[in-house]
Amino acid sequence: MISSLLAQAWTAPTIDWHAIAPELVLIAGINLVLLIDLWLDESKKWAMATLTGFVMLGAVIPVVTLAVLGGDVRDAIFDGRYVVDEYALILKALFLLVGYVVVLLSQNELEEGGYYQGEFYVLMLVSVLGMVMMASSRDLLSVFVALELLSIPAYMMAAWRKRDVKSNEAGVKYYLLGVFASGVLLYGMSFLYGTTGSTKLTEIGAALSGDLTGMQVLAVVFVVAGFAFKISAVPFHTWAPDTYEGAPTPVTAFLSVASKSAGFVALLTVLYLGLYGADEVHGPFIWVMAALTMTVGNMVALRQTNIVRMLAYSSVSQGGFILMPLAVMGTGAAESSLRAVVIYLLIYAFSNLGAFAVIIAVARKTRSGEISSFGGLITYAPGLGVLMTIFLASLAGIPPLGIWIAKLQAFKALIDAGSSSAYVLAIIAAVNTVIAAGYYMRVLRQIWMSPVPDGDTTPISPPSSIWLALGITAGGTVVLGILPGLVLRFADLPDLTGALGL
Amino acid sequence: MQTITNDTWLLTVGTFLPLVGVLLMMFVPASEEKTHKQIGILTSAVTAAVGVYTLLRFDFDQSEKLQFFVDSEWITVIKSNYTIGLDGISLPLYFLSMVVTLLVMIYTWDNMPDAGNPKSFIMLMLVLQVGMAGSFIAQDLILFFVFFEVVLLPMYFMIGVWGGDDRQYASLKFFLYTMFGSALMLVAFLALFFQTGAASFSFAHLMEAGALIDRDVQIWIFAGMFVGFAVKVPMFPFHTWLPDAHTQAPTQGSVILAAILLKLGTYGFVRIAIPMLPQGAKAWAPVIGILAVIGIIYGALGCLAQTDMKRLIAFSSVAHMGFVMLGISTLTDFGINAALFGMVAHGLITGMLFFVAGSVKHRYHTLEISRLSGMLIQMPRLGWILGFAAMASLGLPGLAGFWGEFPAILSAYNPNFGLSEALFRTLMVVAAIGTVFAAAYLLWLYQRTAFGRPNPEFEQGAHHPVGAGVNDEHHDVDLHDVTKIEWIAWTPFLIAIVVFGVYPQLMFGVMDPAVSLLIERVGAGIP
Amino acid sequence: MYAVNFLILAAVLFSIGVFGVIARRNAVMVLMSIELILNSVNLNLIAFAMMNNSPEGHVFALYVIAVAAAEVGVGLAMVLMIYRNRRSIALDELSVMKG
Amino acid sequence: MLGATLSSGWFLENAWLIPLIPAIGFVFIILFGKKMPQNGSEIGIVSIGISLAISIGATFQWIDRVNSASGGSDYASGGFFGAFRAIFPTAADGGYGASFVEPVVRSWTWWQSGGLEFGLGQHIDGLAIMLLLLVTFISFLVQIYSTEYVSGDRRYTHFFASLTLFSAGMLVMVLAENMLQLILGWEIMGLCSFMLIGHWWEEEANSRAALKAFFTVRVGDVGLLVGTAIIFFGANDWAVEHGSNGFSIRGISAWALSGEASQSVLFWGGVALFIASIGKSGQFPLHTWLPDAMAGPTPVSSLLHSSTMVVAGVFLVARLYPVFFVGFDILDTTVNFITIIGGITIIVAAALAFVQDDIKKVLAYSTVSQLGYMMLGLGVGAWLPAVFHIFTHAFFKCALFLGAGSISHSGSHHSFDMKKDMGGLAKKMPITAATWMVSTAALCGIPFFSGFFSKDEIIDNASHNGYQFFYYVALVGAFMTPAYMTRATYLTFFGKPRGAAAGEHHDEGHDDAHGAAHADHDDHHDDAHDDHGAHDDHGAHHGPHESPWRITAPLIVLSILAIGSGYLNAPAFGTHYFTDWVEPVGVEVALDDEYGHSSGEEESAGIVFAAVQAGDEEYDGKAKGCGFADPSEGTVCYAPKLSHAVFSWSKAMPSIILVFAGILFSAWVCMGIYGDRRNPFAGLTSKFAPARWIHTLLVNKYYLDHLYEKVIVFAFAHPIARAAYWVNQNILDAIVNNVGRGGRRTGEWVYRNVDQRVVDGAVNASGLAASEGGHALQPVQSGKVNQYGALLFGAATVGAIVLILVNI
Repeated sequence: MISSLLAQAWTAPTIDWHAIAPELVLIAGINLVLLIDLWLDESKKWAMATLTGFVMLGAVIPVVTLAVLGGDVRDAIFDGRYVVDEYALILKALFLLVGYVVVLLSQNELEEGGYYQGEFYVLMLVSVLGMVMMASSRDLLSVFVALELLSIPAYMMAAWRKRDVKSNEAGVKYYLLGVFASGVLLYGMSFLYGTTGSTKLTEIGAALSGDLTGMQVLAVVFVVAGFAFKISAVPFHTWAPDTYEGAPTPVTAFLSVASKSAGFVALLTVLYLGLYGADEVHGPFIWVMAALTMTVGNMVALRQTNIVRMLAYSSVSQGGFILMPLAVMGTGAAESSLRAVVIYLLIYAFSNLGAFAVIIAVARKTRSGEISSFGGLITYAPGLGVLMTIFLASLAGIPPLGIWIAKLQAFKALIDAGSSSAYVLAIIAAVNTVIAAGYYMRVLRQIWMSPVPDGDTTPISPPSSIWLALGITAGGTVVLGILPGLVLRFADLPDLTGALGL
Repeated sequence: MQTITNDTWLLTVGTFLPLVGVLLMMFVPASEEKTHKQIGILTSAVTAAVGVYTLLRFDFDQSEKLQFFVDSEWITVIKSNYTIGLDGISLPLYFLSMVVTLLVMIYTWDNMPDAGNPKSFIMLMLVLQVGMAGSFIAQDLILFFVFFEVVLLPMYFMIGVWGGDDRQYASLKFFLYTMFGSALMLVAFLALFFQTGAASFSFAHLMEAGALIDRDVQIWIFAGMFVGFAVKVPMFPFHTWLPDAHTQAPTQGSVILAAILLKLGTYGFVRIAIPMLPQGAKAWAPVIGILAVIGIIYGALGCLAQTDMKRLIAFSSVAHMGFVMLGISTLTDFGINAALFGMVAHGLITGMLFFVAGSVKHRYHTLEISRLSGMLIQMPRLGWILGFAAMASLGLPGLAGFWGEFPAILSAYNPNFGLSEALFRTLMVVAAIGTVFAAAYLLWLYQRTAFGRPNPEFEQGAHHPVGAGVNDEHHDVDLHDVTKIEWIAWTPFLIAIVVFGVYPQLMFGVMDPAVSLLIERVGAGIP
Repeated sequence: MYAVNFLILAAVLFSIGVFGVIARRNAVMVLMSIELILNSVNLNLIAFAMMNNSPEGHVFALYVIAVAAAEVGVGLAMVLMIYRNRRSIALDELSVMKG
Repeated sequence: MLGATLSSGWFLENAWLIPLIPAIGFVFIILFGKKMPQNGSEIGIVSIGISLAISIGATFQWIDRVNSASGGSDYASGGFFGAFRAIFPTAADGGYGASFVEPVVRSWTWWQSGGLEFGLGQHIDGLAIMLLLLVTFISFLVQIYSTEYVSGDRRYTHFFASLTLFSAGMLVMVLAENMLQLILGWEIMGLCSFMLIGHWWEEEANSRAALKAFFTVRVGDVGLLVGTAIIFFGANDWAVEHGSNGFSIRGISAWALSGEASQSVLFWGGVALFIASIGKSGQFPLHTWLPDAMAGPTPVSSLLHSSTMVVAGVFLVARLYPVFFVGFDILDTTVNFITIIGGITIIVAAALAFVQDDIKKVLAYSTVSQLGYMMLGLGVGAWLPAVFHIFTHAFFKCALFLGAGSISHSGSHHSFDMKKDMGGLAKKMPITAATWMVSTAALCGIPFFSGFFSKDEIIDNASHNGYQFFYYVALVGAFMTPAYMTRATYLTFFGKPRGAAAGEHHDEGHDDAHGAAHADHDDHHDDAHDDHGAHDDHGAHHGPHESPWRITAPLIVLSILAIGSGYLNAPAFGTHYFTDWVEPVGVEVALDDEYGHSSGEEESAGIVFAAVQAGDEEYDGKAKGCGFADPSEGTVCYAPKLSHAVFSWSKAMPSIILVFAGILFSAWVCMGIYGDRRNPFAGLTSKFAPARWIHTLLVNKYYLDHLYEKVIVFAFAHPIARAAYWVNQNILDAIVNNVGRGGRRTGEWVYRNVDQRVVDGAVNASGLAASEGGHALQPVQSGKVNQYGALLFGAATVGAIVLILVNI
């Protein structure tokens, strides 16, 4: 038998190094940061942030080159289980950019908190790596690995303030539930694999059509539920508020934007490539989740007095809006739904990060997370006040600010589907936009119309890094709002949809 | 729709020019209040100048065509273009918005609301101007929606920051109400888009394709738009935000609100809902008519119940917009002409009334009708202006108000497209009775505020008005008559009211061709 | 011998695990339960791999084992951390934040 | 076209200047009045003067035109002198049934909307000419009068501005070419009446009176708007087809008589329009504002009551007569809406006039009752007499009011209270007294005074056209009018001087007046205002004396006209100039083939004349012709063919007798009540017992006085009249007031309960519900990991089970 082994000529798989360059850059960066961190003494730790930032940007370069030169789809690698196409690239770019902004945000937080900066940035890079991989994964296995890769560091980052009870609690809750969820997810995946005989999504998709067996339905539901946890869709959202509130604010920003987006990306990929045949299973399931998510998220957000917690719930309800198009992906609106989700993810990232950036900047002065602490902000920090107005207005979906176009797309997908259930969902969403406006306006009211709580009106001077973050996010929010064409172009995805033969 | 592509830059410049001012002001520290006011006035003046130039360049012989037409790509993916144009229907409102903004700016010069901070105040007004002007030139549904919404936030802040005591409640109410309306409106827009084959959002296309949608669908889509626009107008059941918003808003806010913002709703009906969904419009016309007339009577009753001058004027808006909607609901070119005229007239007159109310508040620190009297003795000019505006508002022939009111009533006698004559004639009579109510509450107001002897508590130099309400900052009462700035800001209003009243052709001439064309279209859409 | 038996066994394990997660208040016990769940998944994967004799199942199972190890590592670290801060690892005391 | 044979002239063609000039004058007064030496009054007088001149010119040219139409156009027409020559020779032979005189119509496009074109222009025919002359003339006199009367008033300039605009408004309405223009003038007048009645607005009662006037009229205006709409849409198609439109006066008239008009449309249109007239002309149910309007300065009252404001309603009916003629089917019924209202008004108002102490109120009620006559006249088909009555009434009523003003100005120290402050003024103020007498005589309808010729014609025609009942009503009125006028005259000029008339200042009197005024909202205290108004420079005031010339001059002129104007149309003397010049002849008028081509400038009203075919058919009872038979093909009618009762003294007798009866009876009673009869037989009685008995009998006037006073007069004067007055004050008036108050109540109720609770409440509630929902959901967020896990897994499994069940 050994002879037979020897007899077999072994040909190494051809690897498209260019295609996986971003991942490679990140990996290299991770190791670099880790090593340098060993030698660097505490006083110079600040350099870590800069270095991480450069790593992130460095990883963007190959993404860009791929987008420009690459042109055709590169699915030769790992026989189509790991694909680099426009869809993947735009999302990779997004994740890297978000990562960069979060680095900018966390820099001073960590410095002043005297936390373990080196480790933190390493973990963050790892998590981002997971996300970047997620964008390309086309196989249950790689999806799972990417998911864990981005989650596990996130668990730790959530609990980063070791001495702080809240932070611990946040970490533990996130961790336990996260692991539990991925257990459920895996269980579903195992059935999926078992009933279709493959872990490659396209093959699953091919096999999974027509009438489904009970086992397949169970599988589909568990898989969707598993991802639903990541995107904190009601009723799988319970961890989100506690974790968001407990975790350090930059981490919260990271979770509420990056890991949420990653969850959506996973869901998208799985749904579109693997489960599109099972739409009458996950269609209703997602419909209910979307409706619940936006409604519950909004209503609870109305009651919040802590701004981070409020934003947490708001991001829950935003998740509902992002889910909305997926509820009708089966009913002929597949393409517009996909586009809607991607656009939403892109723009939502800017606005939400921006909001967090302002919160961080303000909290540096007020040392409080209460909404009331924003009272009279406009009087002593007009810049931050206006920016916050822009971000919240965008989140509320008011033209011409970012998210309006995303919301428009979402509605468009629903109306496009045209089914009565879609219309019902559209009406629910319409009502929810109003409720949402309610609590966003409450913050704005504090900023513009209320007196300064403690007559302290010393102007706020955020560090340059935060200004930079604010600049990026605000710019994105406004520009994408007025000229959505810029990103909408990336959002029509012939490749992915082509794989579906749509 | 025929178009003329000349001076393509004109509308874009005219609309977005205020933003230049905003940018400028960004770099001026808030402390330099005078500079900000100057920039504000300057910007709006230049904008208005562009508006005048637009008037000069506008080809009045072809006012039914879209002029200065631009159609360039904007969001190609959702097939929405940057399509703008100006025709006889939108020209008056477009120009009005510019002029009103300018005059309000001038008024602001020495009537800055108590909250201070002119920098943001003026910036907001300029942004507001962009939204208003934009909504009137937009020829693309999405573009219209965007401008329509742009107006929202600045107004929210104007009310909420510079408003009266109950401002926060009022502003939030205004915001959520409108938000709700526009959300449903958006759904309706999209439904329309897909029902017309998802080809384009441009008005021209939708007008042709929309008529082909089958009736029931049209009715449903119209319902969505109806809510959206009716909230803005506001029509009877949706009106409750208006009195609060108006009462709480600063004078400038009230004026702009009355003069322009409310018109966005009615304009939407005329420009979008009716021509694009003829059958839906026909089905809804009776409902609109009935609600409009209810609004007329109801608003009047509301006025009679008021003890606060400004709130009374606010309620009168409900009644007047009722006349406008009545004219629209007849679906006759005659009625819609009247409605359009009524919009402008109401804008001028009610705007004027709010100006006066603002100045009264500024001098007496109260608007309690029961405490004001003998204004004619203490401030004769202000008193006469109030009288003039009141007379105009109750639809006295020879003043602008009449031409919005009487033709609307007239048109209700025989509505178009076989709408129930019995119903509309009843409406006509009720509406006519409404005019009596108008006379009642306005004269009643005038008699109690302007006539009689001054209230002793407001004798010159009296301190701390007795029984002063909460809203009285206890200033010394100094009752000076109309100031120079006020004259500058008001005279154009007064002149316009008279000129349009004496020679309505000025406006009818511009609107009529466009409206007739529009009705032709509607007629073609109704089997 | 039928592959179904493996699945049934896996299901039983899974259920026990779930019960543990929901019912037990001791953090360590919860971790153990989660391990049960993951192993039930492994059992599934192997069984299926044998059923439609494809290698993917095996590979998947290996990955799951590895990941599980990592997760437990993190988990135990966290449990320790809590224990340091509040001398207890009862989960239902972790409710500083609610509502 | 026919214009060639019909003479015209510059004044006729440009009659539209007549209202324009005062309007411009108004603007000038507002702008520069205060700076002028005379504070703007001169501008008013001059502008009105110019209009007056133009009107006179236009009048002559119109007369000329009429003559030229009725064959007398052989000599060169045009200019005054032609007209002068024209008047007398030709008027005689141009009898009834003369040819139709085309009105001078010009129209400019005012605005167009929805394919309809609305003009602004002039429609000059006899009626218009007559009123133009009247209005400008009287306004002119009133303005001159006012320069003295309100001199030194705080708002002297405003007063003249309003006065001028007021005249302008009336003039606009008079020469209106279409309904819209008519409405325009109508409402401008309403506005000015508001400003003028409320001139002394410091007193709340005045502003209330002003409000009441405007509001009451406005109520009527609903009728105007609705009526215009009805008529417009009724007429428009037909009218456009014939080159006119549904607003044009001529279009409407022609349509109404075309026989193609639907009876019901005409009827309801007529009703609606007449409601407007009721409001404006103070007819029965809505007349209550008119006496209150006395709150205004006296010149205003005189202008308001003689030639403008209140006449507008009558003018409206006269102007659109075809509508009412056909709509109410006037010549074929014995009772109709107009006559009923007119009749009631005559009696009710006259009765009220008996119990007034305020001289201006007596006159006010008499105006109302006279307006009743005019309406009655129109109602019974006596178009011309009614219009003629407008003409004559204007002069004497204006004279009376100015007289009353003169008295209060110089005689009674700014009081109008006959019982308190007047009496015996005849000697003190001879001119005023004389003019008053003359005008009163005219008003009473004493033969050979103008009133007689017009009023008697109305009465006569009432029976002639078969309205017997209203004939009697009119006769009763003819009795009452002199009765109350005599009373007023007696109280004012005869008997013993009282109060201010006796030269004493009794302020308590004023205070009483105040008290009374505040007690009930009927303003008995014009005196108070005249104090505020004109007292300033009359502070030093010595007893009654004759007024200065600026007051007496207009009085004299007017009183002369009060006699003379009647002879323009005195059938008794065979003069019927007025008829020839004013009455549009009801004959068929052939249409030009090419009417459609209206040039917009001239003739945009469109109906153009080819030839005039004179209605030759003899007049017999109910003749053929316009209004009875539909016009033949290609022709239209503009006026119904009306018949005139032929005057005869025998027919006039009843009314004449009643008039004198009224005077004597009233005089007798008045002396009995107010005067003190000096006993001629002083001293005799003591000597001669039977003489004493006789004396006693005589002293007690054969106890007839008792009988008359205590029984008849009391029974008649007090219960009945007071009842009427009570009804007037407490029911009709109350209604008018309560409409406002009630409306406000309802408003408050709706506002509180519907608006604030229900509608608004729903909104707020929904907001609350949302956030409460959030509250309810918070427990889910217990913070317990296990529960979270349970929720997570539970949801997943439930979902799974449901979906499995669904999908298998």
